[in-house]
Amino acid sequence: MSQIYKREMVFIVTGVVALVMMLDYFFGKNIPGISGAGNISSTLQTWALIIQLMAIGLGAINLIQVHYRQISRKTNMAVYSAWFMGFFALLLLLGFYKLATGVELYPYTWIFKNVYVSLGTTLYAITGFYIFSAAYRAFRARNIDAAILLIGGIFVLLANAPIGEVIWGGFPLIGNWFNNVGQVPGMRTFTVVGALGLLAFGFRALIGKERGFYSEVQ
Amino acid sequence: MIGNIAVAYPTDPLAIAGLWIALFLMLAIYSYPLWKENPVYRFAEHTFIAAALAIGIIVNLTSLMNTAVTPLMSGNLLMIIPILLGFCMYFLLVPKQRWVSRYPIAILVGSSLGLGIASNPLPSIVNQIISTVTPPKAGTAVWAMFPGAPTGDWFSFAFVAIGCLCATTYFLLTYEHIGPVKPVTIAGRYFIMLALGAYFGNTVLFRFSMLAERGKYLLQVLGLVPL
Amino acid sequence: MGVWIILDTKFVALLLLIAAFALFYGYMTLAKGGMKIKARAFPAVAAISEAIGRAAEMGKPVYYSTGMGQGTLNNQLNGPQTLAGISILGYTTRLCAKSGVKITYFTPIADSLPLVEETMRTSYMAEGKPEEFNPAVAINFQNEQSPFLTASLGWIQREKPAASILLGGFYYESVVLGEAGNTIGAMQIGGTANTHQLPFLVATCDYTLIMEELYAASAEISGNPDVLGSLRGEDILKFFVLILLGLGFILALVNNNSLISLLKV
Amino acid sequence: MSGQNIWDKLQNVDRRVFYWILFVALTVPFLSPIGLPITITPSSQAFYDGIKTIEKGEVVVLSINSGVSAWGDCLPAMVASVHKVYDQGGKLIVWSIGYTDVDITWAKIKEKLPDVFSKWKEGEDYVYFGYSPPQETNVALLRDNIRAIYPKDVRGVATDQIPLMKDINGANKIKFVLSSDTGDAQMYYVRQWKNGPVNYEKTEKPPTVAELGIAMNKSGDMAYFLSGDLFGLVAGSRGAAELEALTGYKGDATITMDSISVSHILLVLAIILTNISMFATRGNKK
Repeated sequence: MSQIYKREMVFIVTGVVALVMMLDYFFGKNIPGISGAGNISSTLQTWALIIQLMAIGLGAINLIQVHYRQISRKTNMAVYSAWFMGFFALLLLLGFYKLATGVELYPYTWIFKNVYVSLGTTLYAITGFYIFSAAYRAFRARNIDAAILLIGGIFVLLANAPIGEVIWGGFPLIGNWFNNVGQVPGMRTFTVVGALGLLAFGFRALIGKERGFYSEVQ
Repeated sequence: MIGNIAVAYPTDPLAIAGLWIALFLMLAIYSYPLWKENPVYRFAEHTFIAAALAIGIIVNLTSLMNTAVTPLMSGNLLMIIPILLGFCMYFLLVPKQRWVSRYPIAILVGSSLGLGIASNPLPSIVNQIISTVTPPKAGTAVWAMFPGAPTGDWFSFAFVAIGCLCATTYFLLTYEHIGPVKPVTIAGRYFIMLALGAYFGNTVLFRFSMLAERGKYLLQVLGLVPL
Repeated sequence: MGVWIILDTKFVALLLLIAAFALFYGYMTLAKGGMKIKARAFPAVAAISEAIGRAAEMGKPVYYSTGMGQGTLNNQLNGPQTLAGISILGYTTRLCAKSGVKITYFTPIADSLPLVEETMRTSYMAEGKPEEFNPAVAINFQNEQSPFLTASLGWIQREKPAASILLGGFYYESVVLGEAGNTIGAMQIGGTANTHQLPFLVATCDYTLIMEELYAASAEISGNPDVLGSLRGEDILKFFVLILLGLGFILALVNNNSLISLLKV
Repeated sequence: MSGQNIWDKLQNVDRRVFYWILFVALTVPFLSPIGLPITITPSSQAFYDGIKTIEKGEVVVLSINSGVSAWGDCLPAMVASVHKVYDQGGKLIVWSIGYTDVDITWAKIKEKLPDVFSKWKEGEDYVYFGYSPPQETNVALLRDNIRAIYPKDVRGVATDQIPLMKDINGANKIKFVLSSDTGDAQMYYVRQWKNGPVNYEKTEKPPTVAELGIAMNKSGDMAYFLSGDLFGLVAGSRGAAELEALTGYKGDATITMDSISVSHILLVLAIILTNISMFATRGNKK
């Protein structure tokens, strides 16, 4: 009996919440109390919003645990984890000061403008390097599939780059046609097949056959 | 020269120091691909993870204050329920009481899955079918292979319709691709490869634009290019 | 709109949704009731046994990874892909145990480790060689993306694996690993449902599983009736889409818009 | 056979050589931008034709769903679009679905448009609400009840006191949504706002959505542009360069195009070379 509220009740709550969302979407304004500001679906969405906002702490605790373990075990990464803890604590204090008083101290602005922005754009762009070296050594037409992919890719590359038009008028014409029409059958089928896959995955999750979400549910 | 709204090079020493430290951090990160993995790279990477997490917490808490705590303080007592559910999430860390955290997750999963399932079929399936079978109107040869085709772009229309037919046949997963269906599925895979080729070309444009901006930043800090 | 239908003009989408749920539920029950539903044969899955044979001949190990997967199992987009990659890992490990080939699994996803260890241990036991499975060697965990990449590249250049298998929720590490395996001449099998990484896997791998094929292949291997049942349901819906597309194309040729106006109800 | 070891040498060239070549190829063109002419693609033209129809006082939402790390690809298009909304006399509501660093991006956009923001008054011509978490449920909530997520703007002024927001609390009063994405948050607006159950009076139409994000979205979203779910698709720095050409305000994207040209040519040569070497070495093995 005691297991009911640990598993079955959870699926019932998930199912009911999902059902309210579907009713709102399809029959929204015709069922009183479902749709519009302040009604059931809006309230549930507000609850979901607040739960998401509070969940950020879980990510923080998990990351701090990982780095604490590095320090306590004195691994070769321990010194970086110590720096992570120190810098994180400093920024959090500056942030709480802003939260409490509404005043953003200059170090807070300076760090975000110069440290966070630079590191973010730099780390995110690092893939450009790997694509270029892989092109030199690995992007080979070893079968018909890869051949079509590379030919299509080259035409789109030379359509996207302004110099393509200077070299030959055909590149923008064919390349832009690939971009506007040529890729549409493949991409459109990914969309349709992906949507059907989501319906199946969602259905299995709603009837409790998808165990990924609740980690421990057997 | 191309007119770009240039921001003047800062005079305040702290701002100039900021520019140079940002450049140092960039070169620290790129020392990994351009040279090899080294302590300076690891230091810069951990700095970013710490800064991103700190921003995340502060911004989420600010939003939480506005949407939940202030309304609760000013009399909207119903707000206590989502806040309590939010705290239940933390029972994930207590193995024996982990089931408590399943209720807030149920609301998150139920609401996002319910919304996704209900709202996906129309734009991602029905509208896609309608668009594929809508004949081109004369004169709208906007992306025609043959610009100015008088009767509308029938070549592209046939290409997309037949392409979708073949590619969807390719994605039949519990039926063998044998007999008359085989050539259709082979053609379907080629349509998919063409799409992945275009996707590859656009991904390269995205990655190189990002890296180009970083190159420009190097020149900007050195004062060779306006900020 | 007819008065008795109280819909906000989305009747066709609702009809499609109800039909989909009915088909999924029907075929899932049939599959559990013993109806034999099989996923079609994928060249990439057949290539796994060929790759293990090659590894045995050359006396070289096998590299296996399920990618970054956003660093956690219960990420809605990547969790299912990582789980699919792990079930195919079980199948691959069993083949390796049978022919005495060493396999090493690389991952930066901490919460997947218990499942991975359990999967690989079961495969070795199924071949009657539990003593050959040493998790300290067979599983290489690094807690972040760049240590994961550095460890993988170092191992690939040192061990020169005969085969490199990249199946799961991949991000930009697909380019790096694809290039590394390719330049040492390893036979590469890739697969993901992240469309943005598919071009790189197709360009660098000999065989690739595309989008839903990854889930179908893992369902076939794990024999999960729920997934196989819902896959058959999806296929029936795809037939329905094919009929609409074919009919619509012919009607468009004769400039008749009746189907389009029907679909816009 | 000397021919064969050239290709082997190409294979064994240290990968860092390629990295240095690429970085130099991307950086040098900024020293003296040439600015080659570019053709306008249909999806950028459609976006421009769309925002040209904004009349005086009509309200547009700019949803910044791309982070600081994607400035190279996303910032120029946002700057050009905000400039055009100002030219048309429109009003602007700005928020973000899921990016905690949106404050820095919005400050950068204002920094890039001094002539606009010296005349525009915050609270009357534009309002900035900032961050909300990255879930589709929040876009559905904003459809009917903006105040549920944004009871006040980033300055702390209550939404009810903001003149621009006097009679606006949902999607029914919005003309366009301009969504700048690295992910697929634009689809949240397509599903929940354009196709969602918005409670409209007869006179109102659901807002239409345009995508201003990264270049990869030109592939992911083209099917939705053709099916009419997106009225415009300005993808990546190339799309932004086209938009800058259309609006006449040359900016960062136009300058970046020269680096794109040089680097793309190098990449195409690289792919051709590695394939020639494959066929060459395969020829010898036979």
